[in-house]
Amino acid sequence: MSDALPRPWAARGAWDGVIAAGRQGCDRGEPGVRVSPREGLHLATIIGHRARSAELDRLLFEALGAEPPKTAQVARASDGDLIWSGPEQWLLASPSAELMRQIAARLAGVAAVSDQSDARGVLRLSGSQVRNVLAKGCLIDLHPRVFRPGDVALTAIAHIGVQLWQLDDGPTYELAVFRSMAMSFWSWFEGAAAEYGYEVIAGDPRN
Amino acid sequence: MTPFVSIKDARRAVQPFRLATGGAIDRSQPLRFRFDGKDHLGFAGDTLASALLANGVRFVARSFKYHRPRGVLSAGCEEPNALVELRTGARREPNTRATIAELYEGLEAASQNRWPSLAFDLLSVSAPLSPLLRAGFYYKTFMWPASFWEKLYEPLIRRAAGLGRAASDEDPDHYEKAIAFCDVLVIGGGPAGLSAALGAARTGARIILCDEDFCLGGRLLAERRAIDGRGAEEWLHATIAELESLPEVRVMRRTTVFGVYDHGTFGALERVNDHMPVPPQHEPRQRAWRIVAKRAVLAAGSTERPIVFSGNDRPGVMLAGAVRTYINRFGVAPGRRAAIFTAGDDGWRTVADLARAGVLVAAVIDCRSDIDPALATMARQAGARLVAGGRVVATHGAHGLKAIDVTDPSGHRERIECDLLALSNGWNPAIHLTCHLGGRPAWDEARQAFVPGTLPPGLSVAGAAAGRLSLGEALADGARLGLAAGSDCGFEGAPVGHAATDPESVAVAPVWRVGGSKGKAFVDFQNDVTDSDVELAHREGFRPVEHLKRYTTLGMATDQGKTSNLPGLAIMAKLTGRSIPQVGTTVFRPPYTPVAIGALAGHHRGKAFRPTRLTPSHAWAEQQGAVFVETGLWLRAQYFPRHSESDWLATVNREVTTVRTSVGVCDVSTLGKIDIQGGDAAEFLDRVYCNGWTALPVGKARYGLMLREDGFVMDDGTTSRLGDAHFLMTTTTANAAKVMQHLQFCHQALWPELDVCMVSVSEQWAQFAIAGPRSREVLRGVVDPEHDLSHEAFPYLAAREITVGNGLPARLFRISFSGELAYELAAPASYGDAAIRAIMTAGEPFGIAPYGTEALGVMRIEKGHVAGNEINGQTTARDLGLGRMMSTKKDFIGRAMAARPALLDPDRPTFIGFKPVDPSRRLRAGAHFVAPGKAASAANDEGHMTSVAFSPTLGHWLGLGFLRRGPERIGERVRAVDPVRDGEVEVEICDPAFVDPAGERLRV
Amino acid sequence: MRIRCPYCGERDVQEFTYLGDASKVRPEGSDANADAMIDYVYVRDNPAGPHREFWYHSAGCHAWLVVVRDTRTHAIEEAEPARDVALRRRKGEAA
Amino acid sequence: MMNYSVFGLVAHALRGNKHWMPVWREAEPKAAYDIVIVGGGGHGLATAYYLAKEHGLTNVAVVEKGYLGSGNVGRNTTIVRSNYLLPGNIPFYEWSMKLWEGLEQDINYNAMVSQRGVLNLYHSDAQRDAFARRGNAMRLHGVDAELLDREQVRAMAPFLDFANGRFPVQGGLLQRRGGTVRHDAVAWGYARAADARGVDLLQNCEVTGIRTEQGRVRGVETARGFIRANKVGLAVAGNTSRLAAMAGLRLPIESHVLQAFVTEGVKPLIDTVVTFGAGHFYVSQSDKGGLVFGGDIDGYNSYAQRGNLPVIEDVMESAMAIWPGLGRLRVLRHWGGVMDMSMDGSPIIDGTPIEGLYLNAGWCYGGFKATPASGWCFAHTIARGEPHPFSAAYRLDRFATGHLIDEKGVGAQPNLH
Ligand SMILES: Cc1cc2nc3c(=O)[nH]c(=O)nc-3n(C[C@H](O)[C@H](O)[C@H](O)COP(=O)(O)OP(=O)(O)OC[C@H]3O[C@@H](n4cnc5c(N)ncnc54)[C@H](O)[C@@H]3O)c2cc1C
Ligand SMILES: NC(=O)c1ccc[n+]([C@@H]2O[C@H](COP(=O)([O-])OP(=O)(O)OC[C@H]3O[C@@H](n4cnc5c(N)ncnc54)[C@H](O)[C@@H]3O)[C@@H](O)[C@H]2O)c1
Ligand SMILES: Cc1cc2nc3c(=O)[nH]c(=O)nc-3n(C[C@H](O)[C@H](O)[C@H](O)COP(=O)(O)O)c2cc1C
Ligand SMILES: [Zn+2]
Repeated sequence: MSDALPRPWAARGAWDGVIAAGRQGCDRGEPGVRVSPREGLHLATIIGHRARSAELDRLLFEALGAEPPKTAQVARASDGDLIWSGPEQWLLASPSAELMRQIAARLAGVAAVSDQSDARGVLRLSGSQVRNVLAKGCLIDLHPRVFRPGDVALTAIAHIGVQLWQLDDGPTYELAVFRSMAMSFWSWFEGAAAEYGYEVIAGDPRN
Repeated sequence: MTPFVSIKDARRAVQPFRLATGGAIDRSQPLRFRFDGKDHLGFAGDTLASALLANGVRFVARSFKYHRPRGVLSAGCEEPNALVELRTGARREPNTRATIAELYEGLEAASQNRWPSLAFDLLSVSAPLSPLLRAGFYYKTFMWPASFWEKLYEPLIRRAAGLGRAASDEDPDHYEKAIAFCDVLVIGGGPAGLSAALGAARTGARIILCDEDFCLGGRLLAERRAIDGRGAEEWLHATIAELESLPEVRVMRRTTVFGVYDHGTFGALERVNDHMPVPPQHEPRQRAWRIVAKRAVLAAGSTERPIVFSGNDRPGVMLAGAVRTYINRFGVAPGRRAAIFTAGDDGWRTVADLARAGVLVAAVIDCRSDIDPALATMARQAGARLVAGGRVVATHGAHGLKAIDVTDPSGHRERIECDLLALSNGWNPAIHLTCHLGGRPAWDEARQAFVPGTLPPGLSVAGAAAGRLSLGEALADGARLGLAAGSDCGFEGAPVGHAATDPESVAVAPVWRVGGSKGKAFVDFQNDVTDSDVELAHREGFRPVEHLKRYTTLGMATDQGKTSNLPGLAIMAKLTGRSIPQVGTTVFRPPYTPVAIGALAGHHRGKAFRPTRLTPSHAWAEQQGAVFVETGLWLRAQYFPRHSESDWLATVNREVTTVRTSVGVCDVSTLGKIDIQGGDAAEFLDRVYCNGWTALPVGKARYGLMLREDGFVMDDGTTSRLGDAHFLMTTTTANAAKVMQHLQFCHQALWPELDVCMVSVSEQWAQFAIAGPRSREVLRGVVDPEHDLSHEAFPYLAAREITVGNGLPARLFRISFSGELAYELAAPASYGDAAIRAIMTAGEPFGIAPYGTEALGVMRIEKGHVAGNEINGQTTARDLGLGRMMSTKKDFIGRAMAARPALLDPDRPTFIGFKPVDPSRRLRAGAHFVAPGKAASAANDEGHMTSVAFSPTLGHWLGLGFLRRGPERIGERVRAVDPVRDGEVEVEICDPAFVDPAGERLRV
Repeated sequence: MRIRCPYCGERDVQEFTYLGDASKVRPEGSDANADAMIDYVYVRDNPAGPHREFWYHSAGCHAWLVVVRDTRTHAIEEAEPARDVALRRRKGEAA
Repeated sequence: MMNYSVFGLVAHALRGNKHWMPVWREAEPKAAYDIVIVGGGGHGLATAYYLAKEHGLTNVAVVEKGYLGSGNVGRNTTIVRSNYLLPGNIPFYEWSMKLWEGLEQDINYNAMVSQRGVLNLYHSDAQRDAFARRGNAMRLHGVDAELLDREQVRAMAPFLDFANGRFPVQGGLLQRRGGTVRHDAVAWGYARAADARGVDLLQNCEVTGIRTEQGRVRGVETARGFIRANKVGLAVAGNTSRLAAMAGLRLPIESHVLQAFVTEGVKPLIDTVVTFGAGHFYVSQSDKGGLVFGGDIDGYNSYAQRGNLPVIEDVMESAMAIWPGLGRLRVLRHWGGVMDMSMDGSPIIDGTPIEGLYLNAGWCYGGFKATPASGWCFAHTIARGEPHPFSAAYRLDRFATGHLIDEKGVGAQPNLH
């Protein structure tokens, strides 16, 4: 937790000891995929109740300047994203621990907020071959006509549950994997991306 | 392996049957290959079959049952004869069709199903014996004496059967699965498929075009045709170029669409690197595709039909279309002196092509008596004898064709010398995929073939596959149906213009069987099914087509009867005086051509078979040299051995003793954790658990028992109340997902009106059990100072949110599986590693020991807690001795069914403890209980042992289990019999809480 | 097989978990006598034709769906959230 | 009936195989029979045979909607075993095993009963304990069972993945008397033997209705007309619910599809039956050389005799997981069958509320091995109007009383059995 006060207790990120920086797989030409782990991201599940959804929308709008999307979309706000995670359910992602605390407090009684900051490992994927790599495990259609920036999908890759959303037309995706399965996910990814070559860029592109 | 001749010498090597010019092969790229130990030379663009033929090798295999010499019949995936073992060692692939195996430098192949050698095969059945081996012979004998079947007859049959030898080692190559989506899938890249793809592509729809061949073009590669007045190859190049230039078109060569599945899902196999000696680094050998399409156009073409006559399986007898393929596509003359046996005009194409290739055409035998004069002239010009209304009745040549016997309508019989006989009997549309969803084909009397009948939703059929056999029809169909498919998906485009083609005739009057001579006439070449086998099936009443198939094995070989099914049906039709459609076809099933198991498994083999879940303290545990064990998907520390320790038991004993006398720590993060919030959360728990929850105060935990609707126990665990409307449920490791799914069902489908929501937080929290008399002191050094941990402030079953490591949010539960003073500390998973290190440091003064699943199990058995071995889905709350937990004041899932008489039967085996009467004896789980003095028989079976452990605390083995009326029998003795391990131990029935039954240690 | 999740869109059947007959209504309170319960838990129409059935989008949004699917052809007529079906039934009971 | 023997075979061969007789008559339906068995699968045909042989009842017809053996008997993976856990099951399946052992001599037909052994692998201590419990239960019933450790399994099946398995093989439960039987030959052999004793086999004779009067069965409407019968026995496997509905009955049964696979024929690779304990996969090799294997059911109600890719891929993954040498072996064909999955995973052999109507169903994916005993016990139940001791537990009312026979302990969810 990057912005928390110094502690004797050191955090161990979901990708620590799993991903090593550098170029892997086929080494001819540009790497087909660029990968960067998103460290220090705070996550929380927000589950609303139909009866109180209007109120929830308002509170979240006040807090983030964005309303929770009602369909499989990401609402991107200045200091946090609201990622649709199912009916009446969102994943709030933000680098700011403070924001998370505020929102949890504000939503008390209106929606259920559960911290998931440590439950997922998030990767950012980009590059010319990223769709071809994902096609080797992800059962959904990522063609630009079908899946666009801001779209979200909950699905599975190689028997591992993932949540995936697109950032831009690059294309760039972000992908959240259950922490305990990060190692297995990566072993699938290495196999799938090897033929195009991939490069792991350490450190978070955002901060 | 002996090295190949140098490429320089190789270049000089002659390929005696290779034509000087022509063909889609690259003569500048010679490739060396080896067949049965002999080196040969071919060219890039060859198949193994075309290269063998170019080198004059035409005897390439032995047949399945009679071990007869066999050659190359076809030039495609329908090949029944030319099956070889391709590659060697761990990459050996048996039954590989030489006709579609792409040649590559250094290819090695061997003939199969012969011993010791192809030419000299001791297994080849000599004529007099073969009548014994008629269809179904094995059903009629080998019955006496009974034991001889497994010992003698069956092993013989098994050794003789089977074709090639599978590799015995692990497959060294890797495979992939992938998924692709499109608007229109076009299956087949011949003229129909190409123009369908073009028609659809021009609408802007997303297109996938698959062809199993490594070149697009289909029959156009095999015939000399003209489109719009120019050579067809020009049209080919232009069309392929345009398709490949379009952004939304994906052309997939070497890709067979092998199956049609529900809702527009297709299975396809891409042979990514089978044309390479070994796959390049980082690349798979093959890729199995799941293709999802809104519309599909099947343009799979057609398969030529042989004729059934005596000796029709001799090397040198070949389908006419294949002959033309070898000449026109591969620049190979399949013989020097040819005869043509045809039932239609298409066969005549062969005459011209052979003549041009400089092959002498000895004769054309046309089954039809009145022949178009134009054809007659053609024969004359080629210097070929024309036998109108003739039949081929026999063939000669030991290992290959030397001559044929021909009769004319007058019955006059004569011998004609030839080393190649081209068969043309019309073509069968490749309708297989139209039937994969249960569709049945329709008979087309005019074309004398089965054509597509009921189609899978969204699939249309173009060209030869639809029975529209001419090039003109193929091009027109494709253009029309491609466009239609595109617009069905909401795209518009200009139609592909009409293309004019040179004239061609598809007229045919098929001849299914030429009778009247003795030797074997083969219907199914690969399974050695002859016309008289069909007769036998008929005679014995196996007349329904499916009985015919199963009794004779007709169409059950690797080619699935692509060339043999129809002749078989036709013969049966004649025998039963019915029409072919009345006889009907057997069921077409996937795959269209055989698919490697490895490809369909893809990445998921070895350790990657299923994901592995690692606990937050895994890295630390590895450093401690922990031994890990698979528990479901999780990998957990089983125990933490020390060098001094002789075996695992010593280690586990130490771990247990340390906990009981001081303190230990165990990672229990694998437990399912479900965050349950909402105004009705307590009410919800009341309905899903059999015990009550509304009265549970905030800050307290309680043991809960969950039943299935059928009244049996589903799961258990402690659930804590963190707030008025906030609970944290824990489930067993094994049932975490199942319970979540169940709760979601109860909420969404049964009681949506309840104000409750739930989410899994299993991955969020690292959880550690800190157990033992000194656990409080250890925690003192871990939990932030402001939290009072005294017994009074933090009593048994307290559950609170606290902080650790200076303000880090955490949770502390005073619960105990071990029966000692114990806590479970939950910290955010990222800090699991820090937590275990902090706990170990704080525990050092007390000699804290990390313990694994073994010690955990021992201690729960010492305490008589039930776990997975007891909650196995077959036990009720009463069986587990937990009947009292079932509330009588409320309704809950499982209440009604748990009240059924058989579930209340006092005689049901009930949970209880056991100890060996002789303390030195070991107990084993799985043993059954029999009363002393009674025979160890089912009648006296009173229950069984579910869990056992050696208790270092008590110094002997303990057991838990289910025994009829167990709790009433404490103090009694029974025998624990274990015949599968030749064991028997006398045990005393006792209270399952072996250690601290009163539970005093918990409350200090 | 492909199932159109009302929330996630059309997905491969591999993402779903099957439970079975959704025409059944759990007997509650006074209706929950033994016979009614036995019928609910064990007895099935098991039709050859359209079948109302529960599917759980386990690898997706965790919604329980009621799907109408023909057991002879696997053709799917409709799929809607089980929650909506249950709420409708509740309203029906209320009215 | 012409007797089959090696001598006959030679004699016929010498006479050009021209004199073989039809295996069974092509009988025309009579207006009435004492007993009509619906379903010309293994169970229906075996029932007819034992009615004739054991009870002297020969005025019997077997009515089959398609061709004899067109159902699951003709599409199963041919594994026979009696390695069951629960008292209600073991004696029944062991009796079936005993009947298999004498079958060929009994019906004078080589069904290729091959007791090559059935080896169930275990991959954890808990699984070992469960297998020990099962093996011991078998032994207490006088059934053969051996608990093997890892090395004993390696000796039997060295090709399994002992090195790199995700779920390492720790051992197995072996029943040597288990094995395989040639599926089609079972149907044909019983049909031929029943026909020889006077039973009419009526193919292409779909039952479209069951006629009852005052709670008593009167006969069946069929594609070949109405057939009167004093007693009607249903042995229609996956179609049980449809037939029961014709008589107004609803049953604790769901119809599910199970797929099976066969590879190209190869020289002998494996001479026992092996089943994977940490995934869904079982495999044996047919005498023709193909590996015959299968896995889990597709898991949704279906009357279509075909399945889908997720299960196909799951089966192949499991195959590679225990036997990585299979990678290059090719699947030649895959198909499906519709199974009668009961709510506790165990069968029903019983009367029904309708007098004269008898039920034989709920075989799930395990009824092929049961064929002889099922026929034996069903024949007894129909002839005597009371259950046979071996099938005494297979009552229809057990779901109400709670006397369930749930070998897997998964409860009332057929797709998990
Ligand atoms: C893929 C697969 C693999 C299997 N593997 C094994 C295994 O390894 N070991 C094992 O023990 N078991 C196995 N089984 C189960 C076993 O095959 C069945 O339980 C058993 O065959 C069912 O009994 P049966 O033979 O009488 O059924 P069937 O052969 O299905 O007989 C039922 C007959 O009733 C007919 N019928 C249906 N409706 C009507 C009607 N209205 N009128 C007239 N006739 C009708 C059908 O056409 C069918 O012929 C497997 C099943 C499948 C599908
Ligand atoms: N004159 C006659 O009697 C006669 C008879 C038959 C065919 N023909 C000729 O055949 C051609 C018909 O054209 P067409 O395009 O309909 O058929 P085609 O045979 O030319 O092309 C079919 C293509 O489909 C591919 N294919 C088949 N099954 C496949 C699968 N499952 N997956 C992937 N690819 C698969 C084949 O590799 C082939 O390239 C015309 O040139 C016509 O002249 C003529
Ligand atoms: C044990 C067994 C072995 C089989 N072996 C083969 C085989 O070698 N070749 C083949 O084509 N089919 C084989 N089959 C499958 C049948 O061809 C057929 O698909 C199956 O009996 C189902 O019938 P259906 O496909 O007509 O519906 C086998 C089936 C079984 C049960
Ligand atoms: Zn969904």
